[in-house]
Amino acid sequence: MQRFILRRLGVFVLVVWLASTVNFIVPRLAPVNPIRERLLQAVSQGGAAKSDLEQVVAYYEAKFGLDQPLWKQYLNFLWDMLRLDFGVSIANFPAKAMDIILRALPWTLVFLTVAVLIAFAVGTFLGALIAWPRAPRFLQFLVAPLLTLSAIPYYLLGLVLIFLLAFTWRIFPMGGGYDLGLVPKLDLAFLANAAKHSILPALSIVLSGIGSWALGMRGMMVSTLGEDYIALAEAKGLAGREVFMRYAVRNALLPQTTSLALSMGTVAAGAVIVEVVFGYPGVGTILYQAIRSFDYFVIYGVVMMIIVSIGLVTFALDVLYPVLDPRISYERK
Amino acid sequence: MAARPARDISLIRRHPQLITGLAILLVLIVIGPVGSLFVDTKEAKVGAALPDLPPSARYPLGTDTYGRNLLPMLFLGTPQTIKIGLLAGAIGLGVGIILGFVAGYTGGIVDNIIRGAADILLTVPGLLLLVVIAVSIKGTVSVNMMAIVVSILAWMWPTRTIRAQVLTLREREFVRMAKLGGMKGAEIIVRELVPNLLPYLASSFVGAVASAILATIGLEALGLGPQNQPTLGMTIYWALYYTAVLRGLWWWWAPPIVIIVLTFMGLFLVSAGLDQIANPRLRRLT
Amino acid sequence: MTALLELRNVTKVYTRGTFVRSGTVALDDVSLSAGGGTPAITALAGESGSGKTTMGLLLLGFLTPTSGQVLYDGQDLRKLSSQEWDTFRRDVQAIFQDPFAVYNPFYKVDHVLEVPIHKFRLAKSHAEARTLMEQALVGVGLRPEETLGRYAHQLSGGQLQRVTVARALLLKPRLIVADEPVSMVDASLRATILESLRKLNREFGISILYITHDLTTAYHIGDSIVVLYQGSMVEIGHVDPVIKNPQHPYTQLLVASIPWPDPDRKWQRTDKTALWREGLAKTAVGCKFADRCPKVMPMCRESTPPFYRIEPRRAVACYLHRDSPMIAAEEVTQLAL
Amino acid sequence: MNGYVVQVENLKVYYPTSSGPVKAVDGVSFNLGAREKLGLVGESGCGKSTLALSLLRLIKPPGRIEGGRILLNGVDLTQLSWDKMRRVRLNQISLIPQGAMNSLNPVMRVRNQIMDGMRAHNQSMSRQELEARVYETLELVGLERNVATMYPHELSGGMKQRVCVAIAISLRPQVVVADEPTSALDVVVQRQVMETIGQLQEELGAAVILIGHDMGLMAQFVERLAVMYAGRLVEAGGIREVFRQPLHPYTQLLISSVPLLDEKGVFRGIPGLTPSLLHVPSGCIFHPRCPQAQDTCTEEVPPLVEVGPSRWVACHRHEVER
Repeated sequence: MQRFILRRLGVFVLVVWLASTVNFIVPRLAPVNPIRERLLQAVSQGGAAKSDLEQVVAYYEAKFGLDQPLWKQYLNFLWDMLRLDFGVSIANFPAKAMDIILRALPWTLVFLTVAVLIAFAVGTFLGALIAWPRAPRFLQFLVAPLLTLSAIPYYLLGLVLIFLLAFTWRIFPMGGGYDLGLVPKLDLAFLANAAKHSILPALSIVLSGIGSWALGMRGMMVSTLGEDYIALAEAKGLAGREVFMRYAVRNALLPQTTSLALSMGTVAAGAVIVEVVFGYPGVGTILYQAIRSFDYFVIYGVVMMIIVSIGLVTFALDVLYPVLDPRISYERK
Repeated sequence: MAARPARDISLIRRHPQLITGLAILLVLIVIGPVGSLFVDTKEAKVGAALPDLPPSARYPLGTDTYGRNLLPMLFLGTPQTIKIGLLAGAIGLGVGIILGFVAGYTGGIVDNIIRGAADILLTVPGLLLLVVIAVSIKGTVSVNMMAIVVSILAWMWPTRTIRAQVLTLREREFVRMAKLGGMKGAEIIVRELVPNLLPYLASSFVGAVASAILATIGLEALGLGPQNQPTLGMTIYWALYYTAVLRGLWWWWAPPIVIIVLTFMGLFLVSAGLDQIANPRLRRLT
Repeated sequence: MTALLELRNVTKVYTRGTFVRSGTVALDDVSLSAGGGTPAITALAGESGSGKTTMGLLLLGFLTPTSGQVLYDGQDLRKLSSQEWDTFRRDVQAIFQDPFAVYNPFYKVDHVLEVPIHKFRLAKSHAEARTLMEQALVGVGLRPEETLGRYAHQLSGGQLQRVTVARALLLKPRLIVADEPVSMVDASLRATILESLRKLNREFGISILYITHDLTTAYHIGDSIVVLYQGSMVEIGHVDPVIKNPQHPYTQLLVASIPWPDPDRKWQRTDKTALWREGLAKTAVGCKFADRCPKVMPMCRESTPPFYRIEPRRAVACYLHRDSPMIAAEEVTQLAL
Repeated sequence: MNGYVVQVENLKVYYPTSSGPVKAVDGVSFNLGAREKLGLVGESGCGKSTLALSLLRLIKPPGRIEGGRILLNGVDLTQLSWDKMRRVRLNQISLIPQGAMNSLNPVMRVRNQIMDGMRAHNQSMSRQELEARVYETLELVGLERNVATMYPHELSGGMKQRVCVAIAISLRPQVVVADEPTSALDVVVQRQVMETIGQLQEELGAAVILIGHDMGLMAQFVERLAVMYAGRLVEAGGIREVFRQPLHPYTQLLISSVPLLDEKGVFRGIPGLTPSLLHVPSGCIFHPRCPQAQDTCTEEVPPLVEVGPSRWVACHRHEVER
């Protein structure tokens, strides 16, 4: 069992190392180092914060020690990444990239985890029911709408939802994380308002997610229902409900959880853009603004934070898997 | 290769999903070039018409804040997005076939490395790595460059599915019987394995195209696509940029979404149909 | 007299896991010759997990041994030149257990006959190839017009297995490794297949290694028999005495467990422990059958019993016969020829 | 009730296909006495597994029971509602499955797989009672108590099949249907499992229907034998009578094709191919392969006729002797 956890931990470390290496190498591959070029361009434009920008250039020179040999730069870079010190934001100097990200992270984590969990649970259960022969027949008509829903990327569904539920029928706020007048603080009124604002973004992930999870689960259930142990369960005279839950769903859930872990990447990527569409104050919007202003340190910071957090989630799912499937955790005697 | 017997034509007739899927995709591919014949594509340029006009007889899909006629924009944009998808999908499939076969056929350490890489990269949010890459490419990104960038992450699913199939086929007795018949190495792959893999190769290609288009639109929605090309993703980016939703200019972003959704549905139906051919036990969807 | 194919002190371990290598020993220092001078049918009998299929795959060159050698005409398979490999392929053919798995679903059944004809250049023209195929099919009791041009799923298991035997008839190799050729075919169709195998041996002088778990068919078709238990040979000799009067306790258990199709000949009384303690962890040292053996002695657990010659052409690896003369492993393999 | 625990009358089970119905079971009738061991033998594709599943009404669509009755203690199972039938399974009639390898739920401990069957039929049992019953049943099939906490992948083939036997007898049913229980097992393990079923049959007094294709196993285990061919019963009788003087030509060929020890190298098979259940041959289904076929055989279907005390055969040659 320990060997299994160690292996999955190794994978997580590898992912983090991979992400930081890409962040380090890619800018240096481009013909002209984009960071350096952006800084010089900002300095040459002059503008109010001219002196600040000169400090940024100096900071950048010192930090990356461009004269040092490449591998030394690389080691410094890795060390910074481990300490989650992504350097300074060019756009709103002297704020540290990490602080900006930390302010936005809770927004993303809350609404994303809630949405994904609901989508996975409801979608999986619905998919299982559709595949179950003794389930009510009308469920079969859900397949076509579910197919359409799963075909729409989250953020485009978001657009449609804003237009219908916010613009035309004005049930939900148009976007943002909370009403403009409010100051973010942890009291009930603010939290309720923030929740109201997070409903549409979450809904776009839930609706689209339900579609794809349901169809995925339906496929798994169809093959599981053909297994011998289902036939014996029925031969034992077990109630339909029990054969459905403890024999069919319980086994079809295994590959479904694996595909949840594998889909984490696309889910996170979609969520980033959902935030952009809704102007939701999560790391997605931060990334979007950083891209538009070519604020490299913030971009790399956000990318690293998302990859690391998704890595943690995948690691958690991997460790959870042997609990679901005893064959994995027990080494064959 | 022996000509495909009649058996396959009746096979396709019995699979409505495959046919509807292919029909949808065909329409989407044809709509661009055919549409452009009936409409003056020069009007897709900035300032060709008054901005923010709602759909009318003159401008069936209205105009955007730049004053571009949205109908020709759509006719030009759709084929480009599909082209990116097909190009990236093809690259992804090519790499996937090579890696899938090498991993599945050789096994051992090589197999573990390739499988490990594919699985890890799948869990990592690929779009963000693409953001890092796209951001670093200064200057305008061309449609072909977009395809190459996106294809960097389109090879994982094909590698996984093809490797799994090669592993199961490799153990099958007819491969051993082929060896006993005097066949060796590459000939076995081509004459014995590939024909059984065709449905899987096709559905992996469809999967790769779908993930490529999803990634492309994602990048473009963040503004990292080809700035001067009216691809579907860029149209949505400009609509977002100019808060078209809040200003109620629904005709700016709704049509691209419809096209994108149709594309994904078409791709999904085709891959479901192909899986059905690959193993008939999967019951039909509708 | 070197045998056509020989396993010399072969051990095969299947390893699992990339980092921590946990392995199961399929074959444990086994030597066997097949396809020697007079063409004989050697039965290789054992339960699942005894390593009999692994031996077949090693002889066919589909597996490489963990230690020891697989020799073809005295040469190690791994050192054969590509040209020599082709003659090896030409000389050694196989019949597999599952009649359906042998046919590539994409092609018609003719593919399995056309490929070797083309590859080994057995016919100069298409017409000649056609007649060769038809003759082979008639040779196994099949009507060509009902068989050729069809897909595997359009024929029955019995018919498909006979086409595979026809393929061997067509190629006339020097040795056929038949791995459970009739276990998935109904009793009524087995006769024709076993009959064709015997015809291949008697009329065309093709030696056959008949791998099976079913001692009755082994008795009926085999000349000599090798009994395997968990990767080691326990008894070897002519098939008649070994089945009618088994000497090794495991062979006795196997024969006693055969359900005879005669209501008045009930299962012989056997020792309960031998029957029930199946699937236990094997002892590291000594005879592998010791834990289940009703006549186990202390010495059985100390060291692995060597082979003792109890009749001119019969040997048993059991201390019960320790007063008979010992016989070296290399010599034992000759008994099977 | 005339001492029969199961009476099957003219049972028909068809699988509709695009090119016509496959008549897997085409009018089969037989009786099973209490505490009796009945063998049902036939080659692959003769419909014996379909018959086994239909006794517990486990035929999966598109298969359907077209006609006939299945009386269990006088109750016609074909008329029972879905839920009533469910309550009869395991309680009064249970199944020992063929595919022992994956008939057990891979993610559930052995103990729970035995318990849920019992709990499904009497909720009143307390957890301790259930647990005690599980250990008792495991001992009956010769498995140690520690097997209860194991998962299926930790058991050998023989042990898995014995767990299935334990499940089948856990509620002391009156009838146990064993559908080729040992076809996937080695000969030593096969004997072990068969002897377990035999001992349990005597101790618990259940009637057993052993379905299979191995004539040797039938000879060793059953008291009465019924022979099936292409969906129909062709012969039935005491095991010794059927083996000593088989009446139906198919039975004769079937017995002779099983090699005996004394005639080394003599092979006797059955010419021709097993018929397709789609295009059933006219008259007697066996006539295309029957060496003693006469004209009447190709026209009329021979009825199953009683030619002696519980001795049946369906062959025109035997009608004349009546």
